[in-house]
Amino acid sequence: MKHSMFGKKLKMRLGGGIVIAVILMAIFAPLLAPHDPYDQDLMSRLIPPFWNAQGDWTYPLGTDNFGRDMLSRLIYGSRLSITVGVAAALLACTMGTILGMWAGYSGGYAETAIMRLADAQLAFPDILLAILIVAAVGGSALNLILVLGLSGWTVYARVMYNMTRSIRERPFVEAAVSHGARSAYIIRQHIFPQLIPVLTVVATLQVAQMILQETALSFLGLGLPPPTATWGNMLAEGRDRMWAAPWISNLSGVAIIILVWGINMLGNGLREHLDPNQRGRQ
Amino acid sequence: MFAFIVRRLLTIPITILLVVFVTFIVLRVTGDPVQIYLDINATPEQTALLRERLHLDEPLIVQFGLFLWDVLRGDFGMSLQFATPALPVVLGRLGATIQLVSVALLFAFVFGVAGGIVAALRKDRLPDFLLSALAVAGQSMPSFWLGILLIQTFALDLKWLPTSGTGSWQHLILPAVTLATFLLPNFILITRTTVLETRSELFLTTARSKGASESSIMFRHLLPNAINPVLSFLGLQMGRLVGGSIITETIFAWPGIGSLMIRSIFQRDVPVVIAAVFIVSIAIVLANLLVDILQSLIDPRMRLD
Amino acid sequence: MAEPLVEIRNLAKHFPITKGIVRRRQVSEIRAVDGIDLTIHSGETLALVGESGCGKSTAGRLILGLLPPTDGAILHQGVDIAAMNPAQLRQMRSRFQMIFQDPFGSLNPRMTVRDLIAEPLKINGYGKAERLEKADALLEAVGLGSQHASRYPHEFSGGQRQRIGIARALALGPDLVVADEPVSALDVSVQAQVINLMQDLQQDLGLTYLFISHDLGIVHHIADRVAVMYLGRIVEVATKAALFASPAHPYTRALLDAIPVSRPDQRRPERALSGDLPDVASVVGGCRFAPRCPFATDRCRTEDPALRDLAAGHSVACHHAEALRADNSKPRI
Amino acid sequence: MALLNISGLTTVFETATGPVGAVDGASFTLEAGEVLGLVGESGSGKSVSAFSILRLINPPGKIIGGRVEFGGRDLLSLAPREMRAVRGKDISMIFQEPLSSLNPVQTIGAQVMEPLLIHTSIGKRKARDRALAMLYRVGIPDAESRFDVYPHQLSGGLRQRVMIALALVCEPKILIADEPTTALDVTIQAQILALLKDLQSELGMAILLITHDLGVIAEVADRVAVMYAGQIVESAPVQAIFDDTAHPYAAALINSIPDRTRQARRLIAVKGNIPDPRHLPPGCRFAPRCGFAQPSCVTTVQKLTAVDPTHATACMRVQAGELPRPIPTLTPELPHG
Repeated sequence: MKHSMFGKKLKMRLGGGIVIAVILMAIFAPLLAPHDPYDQDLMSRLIPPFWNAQGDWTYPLGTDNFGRDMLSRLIYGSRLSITVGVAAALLACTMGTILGMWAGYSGGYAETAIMRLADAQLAFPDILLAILIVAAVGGSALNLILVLGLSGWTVYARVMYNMTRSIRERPFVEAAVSHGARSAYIIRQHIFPQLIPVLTVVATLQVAQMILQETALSFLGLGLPPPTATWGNMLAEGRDRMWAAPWISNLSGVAIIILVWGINMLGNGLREHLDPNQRGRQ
Repeated sequence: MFAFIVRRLLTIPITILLVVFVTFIVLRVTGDPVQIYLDINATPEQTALLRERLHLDEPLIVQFGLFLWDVLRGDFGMSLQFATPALPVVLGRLGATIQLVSVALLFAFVFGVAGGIVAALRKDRLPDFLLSALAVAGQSMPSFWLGILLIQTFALDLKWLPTSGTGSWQHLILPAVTLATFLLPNFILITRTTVLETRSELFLTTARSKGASESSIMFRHLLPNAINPVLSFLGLQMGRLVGGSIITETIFAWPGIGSLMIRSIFQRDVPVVIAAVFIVSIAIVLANLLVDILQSLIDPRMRLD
Repeated sequence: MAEPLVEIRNLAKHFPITKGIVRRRQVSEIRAVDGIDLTIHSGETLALVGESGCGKSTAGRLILGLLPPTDGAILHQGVDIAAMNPAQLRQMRSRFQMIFQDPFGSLNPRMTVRDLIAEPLKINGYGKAERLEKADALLEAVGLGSQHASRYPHEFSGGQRQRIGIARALALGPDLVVADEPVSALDVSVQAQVINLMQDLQQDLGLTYLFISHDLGIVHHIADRVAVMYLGRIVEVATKAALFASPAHPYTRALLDAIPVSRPDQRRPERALSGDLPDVASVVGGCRFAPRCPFATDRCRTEDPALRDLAAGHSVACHHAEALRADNSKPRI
Repeated sequence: MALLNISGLTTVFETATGPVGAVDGASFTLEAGEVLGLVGESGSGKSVSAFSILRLINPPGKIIGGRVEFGGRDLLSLAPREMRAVRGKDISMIFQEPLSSLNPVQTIGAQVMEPLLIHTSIGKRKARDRALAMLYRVGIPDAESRFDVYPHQLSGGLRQRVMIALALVCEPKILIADEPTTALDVTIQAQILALLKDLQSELGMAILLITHDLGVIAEVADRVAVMYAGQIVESAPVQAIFDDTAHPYAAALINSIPDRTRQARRLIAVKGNIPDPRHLPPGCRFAPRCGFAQPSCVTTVQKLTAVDPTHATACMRVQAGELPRPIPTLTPELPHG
């Protein structure tokens, strides 16, 4: 196949680069942030970023309504956004993979029950379930992770169910049975390893989804309670001042879009890389 | 074909039952309903009404039975904020939501499929990269932020369109565009994938060997075979579309079920919340049935038992 | 004749077809294998031939205990595996092994050749050192040097992959090897290599083969005896010589006639069997081949012929077998 | 003047590591009304040659050289529109997998009508009548009631008949049949081959029959071209290929078929494997597997040359008279890795 400048390699490099940069930023937040993200200074409220005429290099990206440094809040905010997104995706992934493999491998009543439940959840928007639960129990990081994880499992369950069923029918699984292998061995040795690449792609893309869902909940006032710095909270807080101080919502929006775009590009590039149809021709 | 539709219709009650069950569990298990759904200032009458309404003295299973019975009769109770039966309140908002969702869906489907085809035909070249990158950017955009930006630009700066509310077709544009971006990027990407997969099918070579023109191959042979996975995806994404309309309606103060639901949650108007969840679920299930019927009309293999 | 290694009695496998709106009930069934009797003798190669959908692969899987039968007994040296529970069956599995048709799909693409060949040993609890030693020896035995052991299946050609599959099937030292179309996915010039290898191994190790194939040319080369299947039934069993020289069932004759000639000077006039392979689910009363059979009579359409002995070692399921057999000297159909 | 004259046809597939040759300078002719068998194993380039004639090679494949002369024109230099006018009208094609080569969401009737609607100006009603007549002609029982069924509702044999009907409905001069019976059962294969021969004598078209099966060749071909690793190594009338074999590869292919008239304990296997198209031997491509190869065979590029008016071989040892015809059978070797 002709080598292309605009193929999957570019997607993976761009996406991977962004993701690594943001993760490094989250890890080294205390070293990078010029101020304490929770330090309120009512004397320096709503200072615009440096490119604005009233800008001030003490606060390169300006300050918010309480005079907190935007740059520091953005840097610290990446920590919770990433943690919630990754943990929720992992929870959904674990749950969905186990249930999907179970349904696909054993068939019978387990299959009917699990897949019918997944179908039913289709009729129940993820975000609605999250809204109902968070409205009832309140928003904490743990609650958000649990709620987003529980509502996101169906994606994995459906993918893993279909894959398990098709792998189960492949001759090399039959060969293992003919050698006397038990189900546990077949799942461990022959089925699960084949699922990992697809799992990686779906999980990557879902981290992006989870980060967006967290911001959506924050927007509705159901996210982590203030003054916690998450990108979703900052975006929601900026909404009320979008006329007077547009940089608050715009900067956090740009931060979200860059990270989520990077994750999505990485996921799409990975998917194309792992697509057996395309790989076979190389 | 008929049996297929009937069987699909018969799965609806099972789905609805599960939805009602989940709603019930969420509402009861997450704490004392009275404390959760009424705030501290609740009057004793309100508390008593709620207690009676929820049959809180009965065992949980009996509570569920009574709950289910009320739901099946369409009796969701009196709305606490409007002091009228909850179901008509919700149904009164249905039209606005359907209007918003269908316009957004049409917009997303047409442009998404068109964009996906262009990206597939120019695979690994600049148009493909730009379309894919844009689609992914759309997927990565917090939709309410997009809504805010649209209001900022088209309503506040340019003053071309109203900021929110309803009334004319101009009111519909910004919410519909915002909601459409929930699905448009996915449609581009999924169409691109299925067109690429279908492009290597042998029956296209057959068509070419008959002397068919490229446009006839695209519209008579490729698209009818590539569109079904896009429709399947649409069925799977119905929930996200409704979730999106909750947020969109809140931003633009669109008088649909979504904004009603959020408001009712904060007002702790439980009957309205349950009625809205119920109606939304039925709508999603029916939309999925519609997608299935559409698919089996396109692909005769789907009509099999 | 050597003693029976496997005896199959009245073996059947029916797959249900369900229908219905609310409760799915069984409306009919696909009788993939519908009451067959067959004996495989120790050390022989028995070929099971037929066209797609005739049930030959299902029969092979039933004999290996990979599918539970609907009815009947499968006696491996007198022990009925059809009556065993899964744990008992696992204990038996090392005695009968399978060579698969698809040399691409039957090898897990993520395992090295050494791990693939050693897998049956690992499953059956052999130690690591012994596994590796045996895997290398097996690689040599199938003509692939042990220098290939740490490579992955996709680095090999179809013929080499089939050698890997054969080595894996032999790892546990089975008595019976069921080979399901083992060369039909291979190129002609490579088929001969694999067939020769299978014959050498049979001689060296005293293996018994159940050779499932649609290719009568290869069957004629490798088989000692041949059983012909049509729509879930065995219609004729005979020694190779008897079957090819004087087929007694009209379907066997049609099959033999349909093989393309091996040289252009042997071309014969039109003699194609008419009709399509019927749907297995549509079987009604009478002989299953009757709708396509040029010799069918009213009796054939109403009375299902049983498999009966025609001569020593030659059984056939046809009411008119004697007449047909006498007719073999005349031009066909 | 031959009906179809192919010379120097060269097709490559672009890969990340550069172009890989699939067909390398293939030349052959197809006379009006004959059956030319193009025989070879997988990767020999026989199907790619067939697809190249109608320019149906999809990227990353690319025809980079040669001429395909038909009716006084070089098909390879026609404008796309002119090429489309040839496809399905003058030259048609059928494929190995009848299920995947039919559009699953169109009725078979519509698919058989399509070439008529493309190439003629008869109305839909007349096209329907002709398509129906063609379906009956190819032996679809009760074609009237099957006109509106979909491909998945037919058996494999009937599907291939539908493919034949849609290929022949415009009565082309040439039918290219790419492994038309490989996916079918042996009794159905015999029916389809008989049908093709019938239709040929009735409609008078020439058939280019691509197959890996020498039995099919022996059954229906008039002339044969044998391909190996992208090149034609021998071409001759069908009887001469079997009786007067002039290339060691063709001989090996013939010998590896189990012959029912000759009982041998061992089959005569060709050692080794088909070469990787990325690492082809520099001289004769069969030399590494050939029992008669000399050191010069490995290094010398060999050309298809006529040794008789109707018989050509690419083996320089046969051309030089160093090997007898037919090529003798070598004693079987021990199994070889």
